[in-house]
Amino acid sequence: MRISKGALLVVIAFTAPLIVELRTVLAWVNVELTVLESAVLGIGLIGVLLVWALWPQSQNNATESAETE
Amino acid sequence: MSQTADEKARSETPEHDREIGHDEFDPIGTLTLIGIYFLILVFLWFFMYFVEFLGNDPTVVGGTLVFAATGERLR
Amino acid sequence: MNIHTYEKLWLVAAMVLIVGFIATITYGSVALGITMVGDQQETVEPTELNDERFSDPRVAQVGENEYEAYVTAQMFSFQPDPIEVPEDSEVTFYVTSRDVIHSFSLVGTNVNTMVIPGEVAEMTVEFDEPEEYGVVCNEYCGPNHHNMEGMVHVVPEEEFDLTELDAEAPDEVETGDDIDVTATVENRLLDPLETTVALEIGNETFSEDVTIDGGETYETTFAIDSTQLGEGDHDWAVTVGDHTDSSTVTVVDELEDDADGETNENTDEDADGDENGTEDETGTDATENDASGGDDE
Amino acid sequence: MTNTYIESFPAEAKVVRAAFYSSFLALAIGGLFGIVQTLHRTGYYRFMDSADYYTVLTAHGVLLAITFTIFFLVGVFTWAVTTSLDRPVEDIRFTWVWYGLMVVGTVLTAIPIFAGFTDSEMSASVLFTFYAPLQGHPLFYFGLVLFVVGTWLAGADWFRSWWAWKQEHPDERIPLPTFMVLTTTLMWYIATLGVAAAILLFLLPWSLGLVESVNPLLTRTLFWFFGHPVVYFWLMPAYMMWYIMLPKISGGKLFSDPLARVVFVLFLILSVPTGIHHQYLDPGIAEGFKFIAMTNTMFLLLPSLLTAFTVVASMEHGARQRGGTGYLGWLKALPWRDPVFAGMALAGLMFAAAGFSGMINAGMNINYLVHNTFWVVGHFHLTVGTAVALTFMAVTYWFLPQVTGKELWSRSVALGQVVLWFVGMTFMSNAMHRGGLLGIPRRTAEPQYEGFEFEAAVGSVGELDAQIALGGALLTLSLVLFFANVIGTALNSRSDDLPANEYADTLSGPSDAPLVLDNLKLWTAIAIVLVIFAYSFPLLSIIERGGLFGPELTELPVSIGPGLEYLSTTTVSTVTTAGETAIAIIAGVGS
Repeated sequence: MRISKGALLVVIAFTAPLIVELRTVLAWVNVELTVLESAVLGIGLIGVLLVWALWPQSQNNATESAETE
Repeated sequence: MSQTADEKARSETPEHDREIGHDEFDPIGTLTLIGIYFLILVFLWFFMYFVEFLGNDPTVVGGTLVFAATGERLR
Repeated sequence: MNIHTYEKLWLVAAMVLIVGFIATITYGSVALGITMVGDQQETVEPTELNDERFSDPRVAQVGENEYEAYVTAQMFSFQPDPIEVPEDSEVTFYVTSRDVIHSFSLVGTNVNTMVIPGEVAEMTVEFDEPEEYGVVCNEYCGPNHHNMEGMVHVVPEEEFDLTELDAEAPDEVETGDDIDVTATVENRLLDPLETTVALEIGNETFSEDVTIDGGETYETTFAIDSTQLGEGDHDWAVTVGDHTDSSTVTVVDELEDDADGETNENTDEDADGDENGTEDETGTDATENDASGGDDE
Repeated sequence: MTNTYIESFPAEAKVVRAAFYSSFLALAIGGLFGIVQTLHRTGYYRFMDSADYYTVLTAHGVLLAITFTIFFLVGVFTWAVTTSLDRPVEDIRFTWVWYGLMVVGTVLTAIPIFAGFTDSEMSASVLFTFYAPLQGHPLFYFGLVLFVVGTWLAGADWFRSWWAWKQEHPDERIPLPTFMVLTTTLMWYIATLGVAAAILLFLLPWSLGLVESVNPLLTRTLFWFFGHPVVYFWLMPAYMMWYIMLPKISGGKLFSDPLARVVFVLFLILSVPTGIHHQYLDPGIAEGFKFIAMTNTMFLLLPSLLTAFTVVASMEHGARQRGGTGYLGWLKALPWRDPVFAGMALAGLMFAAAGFSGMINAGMNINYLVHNTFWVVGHFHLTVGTAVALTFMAVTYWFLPQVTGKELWSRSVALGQVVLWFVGMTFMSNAMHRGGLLGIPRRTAEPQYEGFEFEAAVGSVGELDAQIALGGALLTLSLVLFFANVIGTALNSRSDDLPANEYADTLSGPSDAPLVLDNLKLWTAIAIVLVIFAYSFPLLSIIERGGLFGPELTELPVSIGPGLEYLSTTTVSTVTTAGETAIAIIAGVGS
């Protein structure tokens, strides 16, 4: 776990407005997404977040961060 | 979310790592965050006024303020 | 009182933001001429809107490409509906309410005002292209609020006129008498109107070419021999440009001596939507008055 | 040995608890009506007549915007005054009197509103704004008056505590929470003069048939004299929580006590002379007056923007004390698992977004774009519906143990609840804002028209409806979880292991604040002068134009039923049957 469960939940919640409005922003650059596509995109994004959060940190990285502390 | 060295894994943060007094506390993080907010506000304001609002023609025109400023009704 | 440098910085930024907002709005008002609905208009009596503007809500021409639209809002409709104006015109709306607070809002535009009984909202608007705008009431005004809607039609120059047509004829005539069909044509434009007044009755058509000056009313009567039509019901229609007024006349052998005020009028279905609203209002009033008068006698 | 509020102030804890429960009851009914409206408006499920929608809407508005918020507020303020002055109220009987008055006022107001669902001749489907000539039953106005009088007495109670405290501590600075309570109360006193005048001088006599008519623009202006500051009345307890609870829960201290005082003083002097910005599109008010109202409103952004900095800096202080580092990395060190923190932080974030849509609303001519559209509904569901409501729900998780002495039923459910509210509101209010830009009106049962359609640039109106319905469903689920937690906690047994009743320390304390900040008389005087500047000329002009009692009008009680026939004053029998319902409700609240 890179972040606490609570923080993860909140981060996932933060993606909601991004996903909702991403479609509008993309429409300005003429990328039209359907509802389904943006939903899939959203689920994908959340999946990436979960993987990022749950992936065990490499030993190297952990020591590095320990040093900077 | 960027991967910087000081972003470290902490599933459980201890209540108090240290005591930070008034003089040693520089809220640089707050400044960063609120600076971003400021930029968003400025961008959105211009977007709302000049794109959404003025692009939403027709608009009510030809009024007293203009009359006072220019002496004639704008056409 | 010590304030952190960063917070001072933010204080300055916040002030810049606020002043910037006010400056933008002022720019819109002064440079772009965007005007707020204000207090330019005198107050009116909402329950008796009988001044020349609101007794007959309509569009009037006041100058070249300049029009005024007198609009009333009441539960749960707007008058006139639709409001028809030409393209490339400057239209000043005068909107008031007969009962509660409404709004008059052109969907998809910045034309939007509250409509408050006793007050007249004045808004000057420039219309370019022909377009149809929906009008909503966006202030809650009663249980049917959601059904209150209207239209503003911005029509091509050549399709636009401000002709008012009213044709009248008796309901019944006796064989042998003339049927007098009287057509009243009002040209509410400033320019003269060249047109043809045509009456169609039975299989026959009578017509007259006329030129009506701006703001003038022209009245003409067609006298038709009822014998030629024969006994029975005959539909008639008077046409001027796109406007039609029609009804039915019955030719009878002998006229019964009974003037029934109520059946006399309003059998005509108005084909012209433009007139529908105003006609209805005044028409019903008139019949009600007639009816009550008859009761008294 | 814990040191909870209920142990320190057992009698006060009872009142605070009663106020909270009353507030939650209003939240439950109002929330239920919320989902009913959502489904009706979006067309997903319509089980009632569209005319009844407006009765539902009236109840939703009054119960949530007035009852829920203000009952919670009086609870929090009573807690704040007693805790920060460390003294009980002067006379607990008086405290119960104002609480009782507020309950009776609410019930009397609710009776005619709910009668709108029945065949009774009584009704008050006039919405939260009760614009004349729509006319509610006299009981509706009378109840509102009683409710407001109850809040006035509550204010007197807090002032009384402060005066008594001052006798014993003549040279001390007013503790920050009490300072916040007092400035907010003063603002409320000034603001409610408008609605009191509107109701007592015009609407109530008119609904009783004592005067012939009213001036609709005048009563409307008086309503907004009150209607804008009431927004700050809801918001101030939330601000208080952000200032005095959030830093502590973040593990830090309040960044600046003096600036917090400045903020509350600014709210006291600037909240009231801004109401005309709700009337930018009203005929009968000169453009100049509207411009003045706009300038005041824009400067009212200042205290909110200052709050944003101070509150975030206090959170950052906490995060850094907990080991957070970096420009933004410190955000990870915040206690996101704590529902009290997460709820308030998310509420604050939503308020930042609401701030933006509020800036648009405050702009004078840009108001043509959004006035009375769905945008406005989106805006206040972010402010009162999230910044305030979510903060209240989050601090409830801290307050409930304090006033009941019982441990919170479930912290995980609580965390899920606040996050769910955030997500639900994101969907709902986002779609509302966008719908508003398409011109979709607010306050309508069926935003579908025969002659035209709303055109969306991206997506479609149907998708917006779907977002709103989804958001509404999530919000309802969130409410269910909230009530489960409240009830679960109430059923818990007493616990000895609860946090003490404390609020945040300050980094820069009250001694840094200039003494003049505590001069309440001065600020009140300035506030009154500003109100006179902003309002006397518009009011005089309105009266001069339309007369004090306005033109001849047809009263229009909005009877919800087949017709719109004029229904005059109601019979005694309906009052008594409704009265029985009222007693049942009071009994329910009191228990």
